[in-house]
Amino acid sequence: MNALASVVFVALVLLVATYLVAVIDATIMIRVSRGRGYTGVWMDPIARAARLMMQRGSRTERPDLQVWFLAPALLAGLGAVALASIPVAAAVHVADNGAGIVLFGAAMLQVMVAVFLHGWAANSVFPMLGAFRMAAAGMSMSIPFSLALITTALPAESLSVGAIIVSQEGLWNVVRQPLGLPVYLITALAFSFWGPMQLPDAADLAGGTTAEISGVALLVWRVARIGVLVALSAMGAAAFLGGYLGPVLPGWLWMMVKTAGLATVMVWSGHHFARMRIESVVFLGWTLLLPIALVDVFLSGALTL
Amino acid sequence: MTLEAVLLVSAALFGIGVYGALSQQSFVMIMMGLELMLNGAIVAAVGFWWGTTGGNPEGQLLAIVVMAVMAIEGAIGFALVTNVYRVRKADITEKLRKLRG
Amino acid sequence: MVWLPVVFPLAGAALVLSVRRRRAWLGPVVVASLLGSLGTAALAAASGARSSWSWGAGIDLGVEVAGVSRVMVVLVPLVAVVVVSFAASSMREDEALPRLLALLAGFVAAMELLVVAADFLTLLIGWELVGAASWALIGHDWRNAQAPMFAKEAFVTTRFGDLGLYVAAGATFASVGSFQFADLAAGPNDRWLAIVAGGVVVAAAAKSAQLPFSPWLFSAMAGPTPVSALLHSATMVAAGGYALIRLELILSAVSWFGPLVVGLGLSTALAGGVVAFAQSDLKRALAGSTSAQYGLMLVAIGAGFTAAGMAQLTAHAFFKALLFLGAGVALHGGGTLDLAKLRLGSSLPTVALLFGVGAAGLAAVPPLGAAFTKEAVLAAAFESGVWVGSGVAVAGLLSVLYAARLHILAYGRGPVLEIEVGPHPVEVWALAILAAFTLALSALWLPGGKELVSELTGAELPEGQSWELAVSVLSVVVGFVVVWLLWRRNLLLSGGLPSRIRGFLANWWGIPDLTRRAVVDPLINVSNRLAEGDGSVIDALVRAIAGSVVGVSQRLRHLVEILVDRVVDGVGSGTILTARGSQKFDDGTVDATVEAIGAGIRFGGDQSRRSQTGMAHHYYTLLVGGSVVLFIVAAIWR
Amino acid sequence: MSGVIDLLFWAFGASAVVTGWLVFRTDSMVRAAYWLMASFVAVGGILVLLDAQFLGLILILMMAGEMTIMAIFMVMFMMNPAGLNPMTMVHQHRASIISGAGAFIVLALVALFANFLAEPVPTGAEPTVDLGVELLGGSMLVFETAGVALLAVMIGAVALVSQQGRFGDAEAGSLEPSLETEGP
Repeated sequence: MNALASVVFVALVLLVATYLVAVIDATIMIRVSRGRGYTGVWMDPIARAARLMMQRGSRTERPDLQVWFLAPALLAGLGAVALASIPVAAAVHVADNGAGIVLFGAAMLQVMVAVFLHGWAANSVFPMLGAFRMAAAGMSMSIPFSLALITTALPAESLSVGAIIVSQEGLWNVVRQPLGLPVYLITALAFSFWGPMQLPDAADLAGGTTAEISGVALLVWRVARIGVLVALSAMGAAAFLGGYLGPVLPGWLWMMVKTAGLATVMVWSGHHFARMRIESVVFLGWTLLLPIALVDVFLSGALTL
Repeated sequence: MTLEAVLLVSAALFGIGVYGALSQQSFVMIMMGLELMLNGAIVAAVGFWWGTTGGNPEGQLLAIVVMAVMAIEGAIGFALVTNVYRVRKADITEKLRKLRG
Repeated sequence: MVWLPVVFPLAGAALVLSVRRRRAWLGPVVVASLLGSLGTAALAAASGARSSWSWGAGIDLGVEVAGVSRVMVVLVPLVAVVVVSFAASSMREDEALPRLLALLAGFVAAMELLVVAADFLTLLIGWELVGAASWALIGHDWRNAQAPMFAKEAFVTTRFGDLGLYVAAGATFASVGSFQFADLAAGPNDRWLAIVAGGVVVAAAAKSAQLPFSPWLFSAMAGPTPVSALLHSATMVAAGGYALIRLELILSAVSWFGPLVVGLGLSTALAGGVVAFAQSDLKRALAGSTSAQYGLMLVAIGAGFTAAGMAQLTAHAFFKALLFLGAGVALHGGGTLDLAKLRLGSSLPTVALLFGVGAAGLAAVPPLGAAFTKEAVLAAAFESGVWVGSGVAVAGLLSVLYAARLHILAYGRGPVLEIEVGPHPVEVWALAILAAFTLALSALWLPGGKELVSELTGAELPEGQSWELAVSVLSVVVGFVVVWLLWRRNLLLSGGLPSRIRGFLANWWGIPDLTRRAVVDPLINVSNRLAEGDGSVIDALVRAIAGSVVGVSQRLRHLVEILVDRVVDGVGSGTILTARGSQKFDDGTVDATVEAIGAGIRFGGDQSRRSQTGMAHHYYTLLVGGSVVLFIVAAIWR
Repeated sequence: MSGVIDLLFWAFGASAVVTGWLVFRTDSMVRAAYWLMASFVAVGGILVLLDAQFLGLILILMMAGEMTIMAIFMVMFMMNPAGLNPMTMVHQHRASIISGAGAFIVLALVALFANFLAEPVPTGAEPTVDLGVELLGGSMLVFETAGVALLAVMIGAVALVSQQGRFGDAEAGSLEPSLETEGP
């Protein structure tokens, strides 16, 4: 694909998917709370976005303005880069040559940087605490996350996401590496700071890194966060659920269905589980997920041999 | 993009790293200078691999070794800085002059 | 196949640690793993096999069971099974029993690796693992502050010798481009081979506790008794002798190799014999005898008769393990290792009898197998020269003396004591099995024994003369008579020596003190000085120079003043004007010159001191400047 | 296509150098850490252009974690909670500039005037696959050695910073009698 087309393509996919996830979120929210004031599931995200766009931006004392404004854009860009490494249908991809899965991992680890900078730049207490939380959670989760992902490359004998999908022709990785998907999903929650691991932007910190922003900046930040979630779900679908492989329906539809399924699971977890404490996240990452991920690597390696 | 250009970038990074390592007072900033030097070394190593070895993977291996050195430098550096700070309450080089003659 | 004797004990060690809570399983698990090692070793020895594993380009880890290693690969687990059973029983109260057993199993695994090694790299790996495991075992009782210190001492001493093996491995690689023994054997006989020989001899001397490294064995006594038994009989200490036996064929091409090994061995055999005779601590006396016995083996090896050395090593393994286990029983029963307070013969008659078998082996009383091997060593020594032979005969006499003394003092008749902790039946059985092996070796005297030894070791035994046998028997008789005489006069403990001399001899002829004074203290001093800051040394130098110059100049001025005064007085007051003039000259010129020199030097010193800022960034700047200059010089030079 | 690659290379190269320079020109420790990361990301881009996709991406991946740790350390050691207050901590500035420039000039002269072999990576090669085969094949020993060295470093670092040793407080007896270490 040529450059301009791929940029437009990724942006379009991201926009549509973000909208859909917001709808899912709203649906569940309504199911859970039966709240009043909703303008209907399909209209709600747009209404919320419109409200945010009309808000006035807020300002703290001597923030690092460039970083503060650019961090949401960086987060959105990272979501797009991550999405670009995943084929949506056979041979339809933007940047999956050679080492696509490493590109995805690099983008996701940079998410940690984006969130840290976003919290740090505000020069305010709560955002700073949120930033430190992201660093702690990200550092503890990054190794199990990378291990769970890289394990899917073992049967494919390639680091390209396309090859990983093709290698699942006979058997999906979710069956072949039963430990992989749970570890991946839990760590993915930390990287999209969603649900029980919504620590940097948590309510107990009055919104954490988003405590001091409003208006368009907040809108971009929220959209970008959903974008990261979409990228993580899409990678989960590609690496563990066979991506675009499936009978009857066209490939891209399968990919969408699987991605939406994983996204629903993660969104659902946010409404049904309590938020974890940061200590438990760190503990979980280092003492439980890391050993499980290592076992996953060894078992899958042995199976591949 | 020629080998000379790659090596020039590498030399520039190395030079800046040297400047940083020598001019900074804080231990952590000195470590940043060292990392920048290693950064230049990686560029040079991969550049040589790309331009002069005909694709022999041992060139890339050298870059991986440099990365390992970087990680080692980071880990041991931070451990030493922490320990020095705890024992001597020193965080800049001027406070650590035990070897002065 | 060849790897299995190594793998079994390793697996046993891992298994022991994983079932550490079920204490009843610990002993059986380890013993089973060692039996597995023994069985596979026997199979490997019967079939003879080799194998190798490619580690990287040009670096292969080779293992081989052939020649002498066929005997050794079986001997190690055989002794280890018995000793470890004893350990599992006698240390059953020890909280850290799982660690001890796991380490013992690992120790055996490392030794097996060393034994089957067919190249220097594998040998080094085994060698290092043996050293590390022995460190951990000696320091087993780490809550006792002394044990880690002794472990460190033993480790550092042997470690120093290990460097020799590194040099040897490096020289081998430099010479023939691989680490294989076979390649070295086929390689040229040049100075590289001489370096290899030197390195191997240093390493072997350190491991086998030969002079001047012998005292580390005393430190090793801090470990539990079964550890000592294993360490002295078939593992750690045996490694040195074994390495020499294994490499003798290759290294004997170096002209000084044989004489050097003979000299080392003979001097250690004589010195160690005296130490063993003078010691009043049971385990330390045994340690001295170990050095002496390995010295005898080295004599045989240096004389070119590896078969005699190997036979002696085998016989020694059985009776020395037996003696150490007996010492362990004595420690448990009598609560002490002080030879003045033991005499457990009447209290523990069975153990006393079994210990007696071991002591007889140590004394080489015919018709035991130990006497046969001692005979072979003696013959080998006489082959190498009359003086060497006579020395070995004297060493043999010494061994009779200390063996008989030890038995009488430790397990002689004495008052019947209340034994606090009697030996468990398993322990007595362990002793009995070792005694049985010692006795069984007597079969070597039968016709065909010689051929058997030659066939097993793949080397010839020396042709013994009948008068040599007579010399041996005579020395045994003389030894017993002397001991009996000393015993009658109640001089056996002191050996008839004044206590100061005895203390000196018993402490390895003062070698530990000498080492401390000549090596350790200066090293620590230098390190302390360096730690105080190199500045103080350099400063002192600079200050001393400046100070002395100032001093000299003041002296000079004083002298000049006196001289001038006298002249002035002598000439009289009429020349006061002249005198004043000259004094002015003295003050103005001579003084000024002298002081200027002093000040100049002091200034130089101060200036040079300024470069010693103690701050890293200044040094780094100099470093960068220096590298740039070097680089430019190199570029121009090209 | 090569025009685009050239353009990208110069963009990456310039940003690597400029951000590297900014590391020491900024007055905040956190900014310095992330400028350094930006420099590494640019170098990662250069490596990708040089056909070493895996190395470039793994460099970016590694640095995200390492620089975050560095930023946190900076904030901790500078007693400057957000690392936002301006500060300059520089010594022997002129000598450093001369050293850095000297190092650059020498290396640049080497780069421009030395004769190197010209054997580029053949087209159609798969560097990532080659690297994988090399790491777990011919150069396994090197790779393993690096791994073991890292393990040793981890243990050593933990031993260095652990507050409690087996025999009690790790700092016991290690404190200086006085903090003034001025010599004569």
